[in-house]
Amino acid sequence: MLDLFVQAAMLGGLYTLFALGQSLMFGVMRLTNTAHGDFIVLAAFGAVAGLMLVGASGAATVGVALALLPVAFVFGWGLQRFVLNGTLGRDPLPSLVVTFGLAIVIQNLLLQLFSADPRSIETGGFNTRSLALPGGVAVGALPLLVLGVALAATAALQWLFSATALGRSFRAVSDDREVAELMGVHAGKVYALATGIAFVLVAIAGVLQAMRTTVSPSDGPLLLLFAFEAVIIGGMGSFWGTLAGAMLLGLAQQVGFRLDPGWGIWAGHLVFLAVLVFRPQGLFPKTRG
Amino acid sequence: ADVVKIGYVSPQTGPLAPFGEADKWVIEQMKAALKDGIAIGGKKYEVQVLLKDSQSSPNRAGEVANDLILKEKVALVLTAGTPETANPVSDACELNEVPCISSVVPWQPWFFGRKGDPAKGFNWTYHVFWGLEDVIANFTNGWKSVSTNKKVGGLFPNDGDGNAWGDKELGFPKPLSQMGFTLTDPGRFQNGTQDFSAQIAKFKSEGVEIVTGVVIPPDAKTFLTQARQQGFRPKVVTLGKALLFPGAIEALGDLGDGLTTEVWWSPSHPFSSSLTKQSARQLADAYEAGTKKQWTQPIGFAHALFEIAGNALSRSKSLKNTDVRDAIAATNLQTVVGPVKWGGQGPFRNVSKTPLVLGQWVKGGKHKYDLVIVNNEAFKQIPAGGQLKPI
Amino acid sequence: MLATQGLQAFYGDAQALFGIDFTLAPGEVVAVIGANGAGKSTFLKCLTGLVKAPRDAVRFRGEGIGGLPPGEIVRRGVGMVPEGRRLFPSLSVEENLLVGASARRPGPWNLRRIYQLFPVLQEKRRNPGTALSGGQQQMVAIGRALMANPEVLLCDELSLGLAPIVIQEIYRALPRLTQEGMTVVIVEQDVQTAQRVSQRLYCFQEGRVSLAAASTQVTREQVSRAYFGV
Amino acid sequence: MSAVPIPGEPWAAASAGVTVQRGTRANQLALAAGILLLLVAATLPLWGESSWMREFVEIACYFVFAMMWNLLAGYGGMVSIGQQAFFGLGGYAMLALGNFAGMNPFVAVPLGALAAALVALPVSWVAFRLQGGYFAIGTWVIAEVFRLGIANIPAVGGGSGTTLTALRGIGKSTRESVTYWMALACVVACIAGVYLFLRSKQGLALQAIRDNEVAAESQGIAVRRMKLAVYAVAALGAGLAGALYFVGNLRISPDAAFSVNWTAFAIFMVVIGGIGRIEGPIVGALIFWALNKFFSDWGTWYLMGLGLLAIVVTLFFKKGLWGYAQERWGWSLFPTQRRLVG
Amino acid sequence: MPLLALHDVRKAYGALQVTDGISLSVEEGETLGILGPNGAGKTTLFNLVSGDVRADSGRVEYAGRDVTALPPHQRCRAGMARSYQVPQPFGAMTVFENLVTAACFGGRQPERAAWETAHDVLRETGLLPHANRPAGALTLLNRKRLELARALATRPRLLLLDEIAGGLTEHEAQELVAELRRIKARGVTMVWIEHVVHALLSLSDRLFVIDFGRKLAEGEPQAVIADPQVRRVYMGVEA
Ligand SMILES: Nc1ncnc2c1ncn2[C@@H]1O[C@H](COP(=O)(O)OP(=O)(O)OP(=O)(O)O)[C@@H](O)[C@H]1O
Ligand SMILES: Nc1ncnc2c1ncn2[C@@H]1O[C@H](COP(=O)(O)OP(=O)(O)OP(=O)(O)O)[C@@H](O)[C@H]1O
Ligand SMILES: [Mg+2]
Ligand SMILES: [Mg+2]
Repeated sequence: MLDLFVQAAMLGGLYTLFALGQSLMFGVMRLTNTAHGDFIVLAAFGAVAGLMLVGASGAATVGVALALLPVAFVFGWGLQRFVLNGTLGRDPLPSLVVTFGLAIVIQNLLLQLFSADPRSIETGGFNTRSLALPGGVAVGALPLLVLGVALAATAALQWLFSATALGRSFRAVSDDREVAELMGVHAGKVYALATGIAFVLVAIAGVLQAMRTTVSPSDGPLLLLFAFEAVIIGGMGSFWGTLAGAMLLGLAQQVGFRLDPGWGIWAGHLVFLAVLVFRPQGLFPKTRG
Repeated sequence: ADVVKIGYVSPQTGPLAPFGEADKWVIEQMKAALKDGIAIGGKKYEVQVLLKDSQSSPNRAGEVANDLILKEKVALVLTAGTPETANPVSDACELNEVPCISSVVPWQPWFFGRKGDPAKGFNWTYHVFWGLEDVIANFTNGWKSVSTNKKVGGLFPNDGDGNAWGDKELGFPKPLSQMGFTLTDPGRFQNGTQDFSAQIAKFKSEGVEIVTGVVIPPDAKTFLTQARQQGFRPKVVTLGKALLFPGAIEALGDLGDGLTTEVWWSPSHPFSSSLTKQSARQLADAYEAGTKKQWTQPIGFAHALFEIAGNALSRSKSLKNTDVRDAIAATNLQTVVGPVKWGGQGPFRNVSKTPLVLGQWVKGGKHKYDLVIVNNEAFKQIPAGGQLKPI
Repeated sequence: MLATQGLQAFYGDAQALFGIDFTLAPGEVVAVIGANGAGKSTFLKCLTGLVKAPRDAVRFRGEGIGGLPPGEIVRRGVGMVPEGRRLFPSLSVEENLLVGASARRPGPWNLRRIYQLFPVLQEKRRNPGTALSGGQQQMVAIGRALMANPEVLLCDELSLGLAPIVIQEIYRALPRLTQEGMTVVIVEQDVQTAQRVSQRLYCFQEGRVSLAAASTQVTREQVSRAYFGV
Repeated sequence: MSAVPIPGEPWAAASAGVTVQRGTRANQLALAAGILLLLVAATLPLWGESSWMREFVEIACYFVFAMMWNLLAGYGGMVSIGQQAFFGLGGYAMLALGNFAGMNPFVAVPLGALAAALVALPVSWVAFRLQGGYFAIGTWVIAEVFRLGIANIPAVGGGSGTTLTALRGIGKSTRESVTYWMALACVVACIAGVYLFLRSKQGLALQAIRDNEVAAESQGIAVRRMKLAVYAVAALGAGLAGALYFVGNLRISPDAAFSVNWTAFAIFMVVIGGIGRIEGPIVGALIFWALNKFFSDWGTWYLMGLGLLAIVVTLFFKKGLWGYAQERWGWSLFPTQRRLVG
Repeated sequence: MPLLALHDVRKAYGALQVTDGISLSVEEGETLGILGPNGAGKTTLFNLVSGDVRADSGRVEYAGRDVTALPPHQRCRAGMARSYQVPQPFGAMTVFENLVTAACFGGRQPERAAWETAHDVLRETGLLPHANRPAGALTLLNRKRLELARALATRPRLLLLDEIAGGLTEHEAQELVAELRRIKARGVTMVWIEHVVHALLSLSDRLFVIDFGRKLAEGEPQAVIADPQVRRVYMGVEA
């Protein structure tokens, strides 16, 4: 029982990381980014490629991961500025199509460059280290790190978007771009900044994913769905909600897996649909009025 | 000159791509070997090989097979690499009445997965590979050679292979219990599962010491890592599919050491090609020299498929479908994967079995890990390179 | 201080403005009137960069600002209350107002003063903008524009949908604004109100200026002729 | 609502004989050409090669599916990424009827489509709680639920899928011709059905809903029922495409049948051709077919090109290639608008 | 029997009681003007009548039937039409098609008859020159005009108008009142929310003033306008 909850929290932490970037782009910018999972995979391959260049070692992994963050930021910034900005609007279709297209491009580009072999990032044994809890439960050090990073990232984002001028101008732009510009907010830059931040999270998620398991070019869509589910279960515009959504998804899957491994992910989907039916606004939507 | 076309379908891209990785190289080699053409019914034909990518998708596999048959009008189709590719291609051939030779799928998923009727067999499709009975025999032979509590945990995904391996009648459960092993099977899981703690918890509570199954490489890594994290350390891990390819083992890092898997072909197999006369060792060396990559098991089978095709075509009376089919059915050939001969009753009318042994990945010299044959009880001619060591 | 010369504007191929000459002196209130579709809103949009105009057709303090991005124009001191309010629905009232201050121009206007001007907004400061009544939304829109401390405030159809008491209050606030040195352009349908609160008056007709005069001097006939053509 | 009488009298029409233009010369010519083409096409099995028929069947499946997606998203405003749910269900229903009930697979095709439409009714109850991007992703998850559900049913082969054995007794050329004619009939029925529907009063309601749901409801349109009808019809069409596809392909597996790629390709076709117009999927399907025919051997590069093409068209030709042509030259083969003349 | 009757209708958004027990009735053929400060709950009242928003409690009766639970489209088909304060056109359809839609569905007419209705309404409301333009390209005021036109095209028995005179020039407002008078003359019942008081006065048979979701005053227009309470909360001193 304890093991169930511990493992659910670990899985939830991972899904939180997958979901935060999505929450930012989807929940706040209304951008349906169907390439999200593929960007995570791309980031992971970025780290893999980096390690191929400098040679694998524990220190190199940390170094490459840190170096990847600014690269991801610039990448996201540019992507939004030069591609995605052209797709925004009331109609979800353009962003959907463009990101779908990007997903296909990324998957096949990675396949071309790296072949379909699964890759992973060497952690120098860190990924198999664990802490023994009372009751015979062991907690992996890496999942614990993932959970910690997820909590920190959630807190940071929530603060950024609800308590700072940046967050405010950001939401203003997503509501009515023209008027926001009239107020002196530079919409294009605000979006680019947000996507840059989202991509930093994507990079973190990608690196940790590749440490934890293997990544291969076709992994993206699965990661995407989990991310979306966490975001929607949690409710729009609230990052704590996303965290809670990810935890709930993790728990639902864990319970499902234990009943029968074939139905674990299915159970997660069902919880997601149930939330939609009974609370379409999500569990913790940003309180409005 | 007249041209005879041979179609070849395999997963070049997608998650199953390692299975098709060697095909391009093999086909290049074949082009050279067959550059003088083949005489069919007393007439010389130039040989053209058309390689199509199934993209690891059964849909796509069926589509390209149909293209090959209807548009390119190939004389026969070859296909290899998991039920996801071989089954739809075989089905398309059966329906369009074009001969087909398939491989790299244990014969049960190939035959029963296609809803074959053992009483009738198939008319157009022929298969060359081993079966689950062989893999079970090899795995258990290996396990018996180390001391364990004989408690086995099974990881069978919900795909063509997993369903066959885990099948109550045809798969692992029955023979294992007959041999005194207890199997813990938590159930079919989806490929790409992010989390195996449910299985690990179950294995731990059942005191499992041997883990087996047939999983895709990423899942193997996820499972092994989480098992280590959660303090589960089985003595033997013998997995099909996931551990076939050196790339996958390297991706496992230190966890790759000591894992065991089935070996269907290796450089130490005492066979040689009827076409190029290369021994298995020479073939593998040529591959490594040509591609700068470590050898993989599908090389031998891709090569053998062409051996069979070439041999059958040269014996065929004409290019008529039925003649080619009859020639295939009458094959009796020593290939680089062993002797190939169809015949017999039931499924065996369409299935020719090849030998199978057990291998273990050990830290190597030239390559990061080498696959060493550790149990050859099932086929003594293949020399063993060592003893199975518990992890 | 703000002037246009021969300003033309287009929506795609359709021309909406045909050579508008317009001037604005510091501290005045100028009203723009005209039948609907005459081009009043388009004119204001040209002044704030929402509709593209040639650089030198619009001059603010001697510099050409036509076609600059709207944000740049606000930063130079031209603010606008857009037609139809257009609040940010996912922001609270207070956040709506704060976004108005994004241009970061120094000046007397801040949250406290806006709430003094429209006390009802303080009560609803945590409500999202969309959950306000039409009139309340208009107040937020005005407050939001003031938060930028503009030198020139452009108001499109300020009184639309407001209760008479609120309109009076808003127009009573105008002189206060101008006393503090703000210059105001209002687009107004109600000619009498326009005449009363403004010093000068432009009447638009089908994209052209059909009348420009001091508000106190125009007669009813002049206005109705300017409205509908001779 | 018969309890409340409608006042007819105060609103008696003052004008009679209002002229409304609904078609153009070009579109009548196109119609004639289309019928001619259809006649030629119908005789293809008598003189054509079997590979042509097969190719047509394949592209017909893609096309019907894309057309239905266009109806749903382009006209109904419901952008779904989950239409593969009905594609797969149509295929599986056809297979079950053929393999287990011993039905002739060709008869099972329309029944499979019907089954998909029936499933759409309860599914809509969940899906319609969502809008915009939520709807898109929600429908995807629903499709995944079906995929995982079917993957756990051993009778249809679980995750590894199964083979349509019912066709094994039918001769090759009969099978090919019948499949071809069915595909042709589906394409024609699909185009004609959608066109006539959009020209009708109901088409007007559909466009109104797309533009503004609240206002549509208050103008007397039963929004929910209309959306449900469109959703069910789109599911029917998707199911039809699925059933037809797997009759041609024989082998079905959950991953193939419920692959998101179906919807992805439909989106590409519709977007490249032009969304919200009947010509869109037609043009898109032709382009898709041509690209597939000439470039698909390029594997990853081909797919990357396809992805880039979709991106470029979305960014630079927002209304698709046909939409561009329509704006530029006023082309319209299937006009649905009503222009008041005089 | 009144055509429309509200019985103690209540609606709250969170803690805010927007409609706080309103009862009112409108006779067939009557024109009721509704006044009230911004945020008083006038639009909300319309939403409750048209069915866009469900009341928390209370009853709405129309033509002798309880319609409280009826969805908006059925109320419209029964002859209730409304215009929105914030125009809600079908933006991608032409103005003509907007009206045809309303006539077809709200007015339950066959297509051809709907064309004629639409044409008549276009002429009557002066939108004829814009007939074939997409509704989304209209100016704000023309959109408001379209709101009225679309409501008329459903051939309503009860017309609910939410601020349609705002932003009109004096002359335009006069034209509008004249048009509404013609409609009224045909026996159509109207409820009109308006801040342009003189326009409202020139047409209404009765005024109803709302403040904080409650009735503040009701009765003969001139008397209501002269009511000191109404002057204080709504008109201000000068009016
Ligand atoms: N976005 C647009 N696209 C195309 N034409 C437009 C657009 N906006 C306005 N127009 C046209 O430009 C002309 C001027 O419109 P504008 O909105 O400036 O008028 P206005 O004087 O503000 O009218 P109103 O009093 O109705 O607000 C009109 O003929 C209008 O149809
Ligand atoms: N969806 C909503 N959620 C929360 N509060 C709302 C909502 N809609 C309206 N309100 C509140 O209800 C009150 C009444 O709004 P309503 O729109 O009915 O006012 P009104 O009388 O029409 O005002 P106006 O004359 O300005 O249009 C306002 O205080 C508003 O803030
Ligand atoms: Mg205007
Ligand atoms: Mg209102």
